[in-house]
Amino acid sequence: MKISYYPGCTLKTKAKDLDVTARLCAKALGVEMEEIENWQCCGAVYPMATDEIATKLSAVRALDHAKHNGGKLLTLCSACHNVIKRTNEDMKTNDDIRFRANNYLQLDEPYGGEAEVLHYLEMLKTVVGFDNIKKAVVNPVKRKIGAYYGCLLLRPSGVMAFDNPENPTIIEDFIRAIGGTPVIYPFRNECCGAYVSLKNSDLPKQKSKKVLMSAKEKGAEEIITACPLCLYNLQVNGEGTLPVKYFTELLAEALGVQV
Amino acid sequence: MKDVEMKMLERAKALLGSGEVARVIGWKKGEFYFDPVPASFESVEELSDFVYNGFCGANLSKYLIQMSKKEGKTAIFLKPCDSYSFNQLVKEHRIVRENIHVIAIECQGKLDIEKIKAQGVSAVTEVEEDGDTVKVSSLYGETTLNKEDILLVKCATCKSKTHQAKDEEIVLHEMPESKNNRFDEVEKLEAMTETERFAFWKLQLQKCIRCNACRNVCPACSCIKCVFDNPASGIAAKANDSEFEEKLFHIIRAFHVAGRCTDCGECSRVCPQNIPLHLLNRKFIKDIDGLYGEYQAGETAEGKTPLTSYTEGDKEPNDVVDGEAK
Amino acid sequence: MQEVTTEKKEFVPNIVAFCCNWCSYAGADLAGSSRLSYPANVKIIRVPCSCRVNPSFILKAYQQGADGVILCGCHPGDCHYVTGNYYARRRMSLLFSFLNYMGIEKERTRVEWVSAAEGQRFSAVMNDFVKTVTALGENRKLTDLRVKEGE
Amino acid sequence: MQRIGVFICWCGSNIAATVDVERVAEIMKSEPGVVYSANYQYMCSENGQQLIKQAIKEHNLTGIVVGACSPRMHEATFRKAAEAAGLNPYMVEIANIREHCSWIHKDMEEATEKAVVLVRTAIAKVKLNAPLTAGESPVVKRALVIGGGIAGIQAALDIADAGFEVDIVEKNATIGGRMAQLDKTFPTLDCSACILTPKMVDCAQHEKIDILSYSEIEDVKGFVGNFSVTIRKKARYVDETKCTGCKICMEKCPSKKGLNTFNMGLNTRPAIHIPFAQAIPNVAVIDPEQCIKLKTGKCGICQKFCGVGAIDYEQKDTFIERQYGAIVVATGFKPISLESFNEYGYDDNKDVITSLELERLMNAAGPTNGVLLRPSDGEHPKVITFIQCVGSRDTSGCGKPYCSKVCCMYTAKHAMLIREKYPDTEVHVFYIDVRTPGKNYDEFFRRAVEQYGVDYIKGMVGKVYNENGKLMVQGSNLIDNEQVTIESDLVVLAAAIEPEPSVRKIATLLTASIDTNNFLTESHAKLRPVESPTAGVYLAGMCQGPKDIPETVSQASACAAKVIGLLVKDKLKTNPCVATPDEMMCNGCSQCANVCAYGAITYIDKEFRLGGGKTEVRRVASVNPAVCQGCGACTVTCPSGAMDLKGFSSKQIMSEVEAICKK
Amino acid sequence: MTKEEYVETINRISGTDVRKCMKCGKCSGRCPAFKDMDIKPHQFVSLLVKGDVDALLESKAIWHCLSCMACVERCPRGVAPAAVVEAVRDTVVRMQGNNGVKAEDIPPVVDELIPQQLLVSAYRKYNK
Repeated sequence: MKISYYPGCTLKTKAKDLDVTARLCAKALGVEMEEIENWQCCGAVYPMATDEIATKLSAVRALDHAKHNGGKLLTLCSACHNVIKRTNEDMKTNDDIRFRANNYLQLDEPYGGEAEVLHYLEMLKTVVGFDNIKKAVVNPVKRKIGAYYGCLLLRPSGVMAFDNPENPTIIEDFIRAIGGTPVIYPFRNECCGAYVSLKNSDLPKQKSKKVLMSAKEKGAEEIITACPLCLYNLQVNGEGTLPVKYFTELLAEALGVQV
Repeated sequence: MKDVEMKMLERAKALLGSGEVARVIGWKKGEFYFDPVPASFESVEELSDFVYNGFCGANLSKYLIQMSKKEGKTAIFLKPCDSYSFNQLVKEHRIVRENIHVIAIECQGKLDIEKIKAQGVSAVTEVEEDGDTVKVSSLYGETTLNKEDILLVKCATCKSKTHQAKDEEIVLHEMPESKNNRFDEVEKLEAMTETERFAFWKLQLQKCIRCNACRNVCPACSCIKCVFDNPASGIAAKANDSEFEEKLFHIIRAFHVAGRCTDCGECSRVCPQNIPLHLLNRKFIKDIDGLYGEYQAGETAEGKTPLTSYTEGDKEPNDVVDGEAK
Repeated sequence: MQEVTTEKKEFVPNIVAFCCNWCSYAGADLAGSSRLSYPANVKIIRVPCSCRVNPSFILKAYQQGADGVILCGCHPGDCHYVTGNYYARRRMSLLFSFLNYMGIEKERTRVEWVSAAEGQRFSAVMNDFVKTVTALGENRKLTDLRVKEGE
Repeated sequence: MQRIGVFICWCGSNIAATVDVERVAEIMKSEPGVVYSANYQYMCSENGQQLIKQAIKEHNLTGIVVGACSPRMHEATFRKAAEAAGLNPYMVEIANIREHCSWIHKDMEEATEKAVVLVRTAIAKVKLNAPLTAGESPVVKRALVIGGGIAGIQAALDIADAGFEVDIVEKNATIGGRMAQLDKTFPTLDCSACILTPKMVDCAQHEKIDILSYSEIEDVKGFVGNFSVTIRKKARYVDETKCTGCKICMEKCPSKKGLNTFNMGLNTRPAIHIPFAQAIPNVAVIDPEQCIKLKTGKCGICQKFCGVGAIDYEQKDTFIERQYGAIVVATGFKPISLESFNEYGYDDNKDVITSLELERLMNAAGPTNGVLLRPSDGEHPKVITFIQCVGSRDTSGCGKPYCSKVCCMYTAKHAMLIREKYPDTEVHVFYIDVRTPGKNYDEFFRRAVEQYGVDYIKGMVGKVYNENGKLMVQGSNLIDNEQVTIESDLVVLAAAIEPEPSVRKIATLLTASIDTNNFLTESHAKLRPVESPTAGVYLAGMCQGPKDIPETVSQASACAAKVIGLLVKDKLKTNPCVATPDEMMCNGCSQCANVCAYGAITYIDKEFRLGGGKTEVRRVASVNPAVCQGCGACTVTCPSGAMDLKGFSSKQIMSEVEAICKK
Repeated sequence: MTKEEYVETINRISGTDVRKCMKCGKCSGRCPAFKDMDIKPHQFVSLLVKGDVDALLESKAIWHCLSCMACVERCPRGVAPAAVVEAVRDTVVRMQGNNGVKAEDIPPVVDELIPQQLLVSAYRKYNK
């Protein structure tokens, strides 16, 4: 099957690994990710102010494209997922934002939140199925792996509806599917502080060390994440406490996909 | 149809002759060939007027309310559609089943004299049904008409050719089921805009002259005293005295028979103003089917009606439109 | 039919609310004791249960010049009389669909379930219903014009 | 000719401030049929009632309308006044110009205009009222108490002491309820079992009390004074009459791994067991989910060892039907599930426990014999942190919007007891507010702080996590504007309480109303706090709202007083507003009986005279006025309009509609 | 803008009802950036209720909030402190010359690993 795919700025540059491995693995699992045409950067951060419209428009454009192309929009970067999913919720439930955004965009047919935003992990779970992944594994990743969710995938849970915000399980289920042993540690859903790293380097350092130490204490041998920003922060500021990888890299390893 | 009539007459004679029944309800000759009238025959002699032909559309079941109270057993000829009304009356304790001998009779759909006249044939003296066509004899000669074109409205969308109650049966030929969907016309109205529907019903109902023929013929309208004649009801009114009254009358009448109306179509058949009253009742039937599951009043003589039952998950009134929830 | 020309006043609908004694009427009382306002053109008739409301009462209200009729009862499952509101629900579902079929504005008639604890909801429901009926305008389709002219 | 009197109440300024009461009274004077109209400051007062009585007599009134507060408030008052003056009490109608008018409208003109319409509507109705006489129904002199906790026990004892038979139906294998699980009780710190178990024994030994343990309510029919209740006695696979409570079966049972629910699952128990040492009845019960014999057919060890032959694997559920005059609901509470509160780590850490679990850990009869040991490793915890308001006062949808009321006090109790028993323990309490209204309650809480040195931290906890074997409790200290992290050994959560879920089914069976939080609704928050709106049903304890033991016991005794007041009567007046068929119009079609929830309608064959000396026998409906509750479902079902409802007749309602619609 | 207008603006663009706050402090109990914030999450709410605009507009915490939504997620009353922080920050950056990220903040040679989204989001969040 084909799914409209929104890569986002970072996946085209610093996080190519994430993009490339994800596409190859999807293909191996029978899903074709069709990059939408002329996508624009989502803005990398969801504007919470109720009067911000212009900064949400690129997300709405991508959503409208998906609406007319299968109805689903696949995301991979946690930040893009957060921005697009929350914007979609606004378009669905906030009359004011919907009216103004449509007024601005002048689409052939107003967009009202019809598309469904699907994260790659959700796609693995609901479209492919972890059981099927398990069957496709040729090279089980027999390591103790800590899942790092961070903040963007989970919160606000009312809108993201991704997983239990305090006790998520989807990445752990994924780790089991590829043959690994998930390590549950308390800081897997704590923010790593990366957003402020341009202004303040201390906080991101402290926070990433805390995350990695917490995982290491519980026995993790490596960390996986879906977020390029977290990956950067944990790698640069984590001082090599543990190796940090994209979850798709491990998926590729398990499926025996050659990158 | 002649053979059926013969057989019916034979049975009526036997039943009356043996004293097995005290009376037989059937049809007798009217002024013309095409207007046979319901009648109660109490002796073999009276049966000389007995008739059963293509114009015997009347539903006889309602006559049982009065007749079955009389001494002795009553035999009645019921067409398939009439048998539904019969069951409904038994269910509502309006008639006593044990006192009645039901003779289920063949029906190939009854004819509408007005429609025949509209085809340019008048002074009909006899008709002979032959599958999809009807040979009509008149004082001016013979014509063959397409049966579909001259059926009574209620027969054109006949709901069933299966008798729901019978003690014996006189069916000599196969009775094919109607291919028409009886809800087509209702759906057509539903598809209109609100304004169009209002205009349609306004036009129809303003023809009403409150002659009460619909009420009098309706087997479900069997109240000893109708609410419209009962001052305690607060809605009693003898005649139309406003545009609203006739709406009130027809809405309430339709509501009172909702879940009980077997869709026998007598109301429309007898309406002198040709108001399609059956479309009111069919709307309720269609909505009930859609909201609460298929239900055909008169299919059995027992059980509750849709309006005297419920489920916890019933749809909310505000959400309901045309038999489904928005 | 005669058009009565009066000074153009803001249309204030006349609304009849049938409230069951146990839940909705008590909910209306609670709205009152909580000082939760709703327009004065809503007038309540107390009935023991929503199942006491005959469709003819609703039609009568329209005939006499009501612009909207709302029927309030206990929430399904909470009926003081166990099952009364279930019957009311079926009757009203069929009646509403039928009125719509006759080309009469469906939104003029409404059913709401309001518990004795839902004073807030009672007020909100009434405010919303008045808004809806005001938007629909005067009830022309179901009013007996004669009744008004007689005044 | 009708002679109607109108009485407009000011209700002090409650009505008069927004409704021009004098004008309303003045306008009513010229209403057709009205011969007297007056206004007064408080119609419900002695003087106001006197005014009504006098007017009835002086003006020969045939009906009266009182424009006042809700009929739910004072209809009975004014009916009584009318009756005292010789007017049939049902010739009184109330126009609700307070709750439905003055209290919700601000504009005087508008409110006055509406009041006029409301009073006119009541006049239109009262003109069609007919004098009614209440019927009578007998009272069964036996009460049912649903729930065998402290509320049910107290109510049952009080009713039984007054000489009436009482049945206690308890769904568990023993009575005692939640209180039996508690260690000490605040604010006196006396041992819970020491004050509860004697009452349990009193119940068991009382000749008027019958305890139906391990039983549930299956069906309820009837009405006040005459309920008919079907009770399901669940199969306990042990003959109650034979079992001596020797516990040999518990020793021998090979299936010992069942969670001990009495100990909040902190330890295990055998498949056949007696819930706790002082259980009443002191009879074993087999958990069919856990019993090897019942699951596989093989075993039967308990039967072999039972000296009195009490074990019966073939036992089935049995049903008992009994009649009662009154019913007390005392179904109690449970702590909420903490699945929406993973930030406190309850699911992931054994040493994060609820307060009720702590009760068992502190209890001498509990899994640790009263020694406070942490569940994970059996060590003495040195630092204990309490978190209050877990799921209480939560409007986010995760918890309950209400205050659970008892947590502040029991947390103070726990903190104090721990400091008393283990002085080397450090105790912290995170709180939002400390709520201690009650006799000696605040003094009790202050002792925890001042005498026992418990550290109260104003602020909420954001996260509890495990680090290096310690529970890190990270939260706010709002007084110092700090974020603190307390390294703890044990974390105790004051989980919100909620009504025992089985109450929903019971409420439905009783047609008792329930609020959005599943608490049973009382008839009046202030004036009828122990009565359900359903006549003959009374509410005791947590099922009605959060409350502590003293309040629960008070409420239970209040229920008992109400029940006794009902049961001493031989007959009850019945509501005369019942359905009646006009036999001349009844078709006997049976539609009405189909919708009657009470089975009040039957059919009879009746002889009617026709003209000319002829008669006719017809089937017509007949309503039992003692059974009819007056809902009116039948009246709408009746196509001929033969069925009508007294007090709410079709004509009356139609006249109200007309009065309102008339512009 | 007058003080009242500021209060109105911040309330409006935050889209949250600060009066629902019951002052439990759970937001600040959870905040991962608590130590770097001169005004704490719960204070953003209480200062807005109080109408102390000066304190809000002068706060440095608006540059330290991680927008991680932990405070929003766990508020028992459905208040969103992070939305108040963002509303204050937006109010500040919309005033001339108040951009939070200046060209000189960006290292002359950008760390070659820095993901695009960090730069984009910084400009989005902190600049007009």
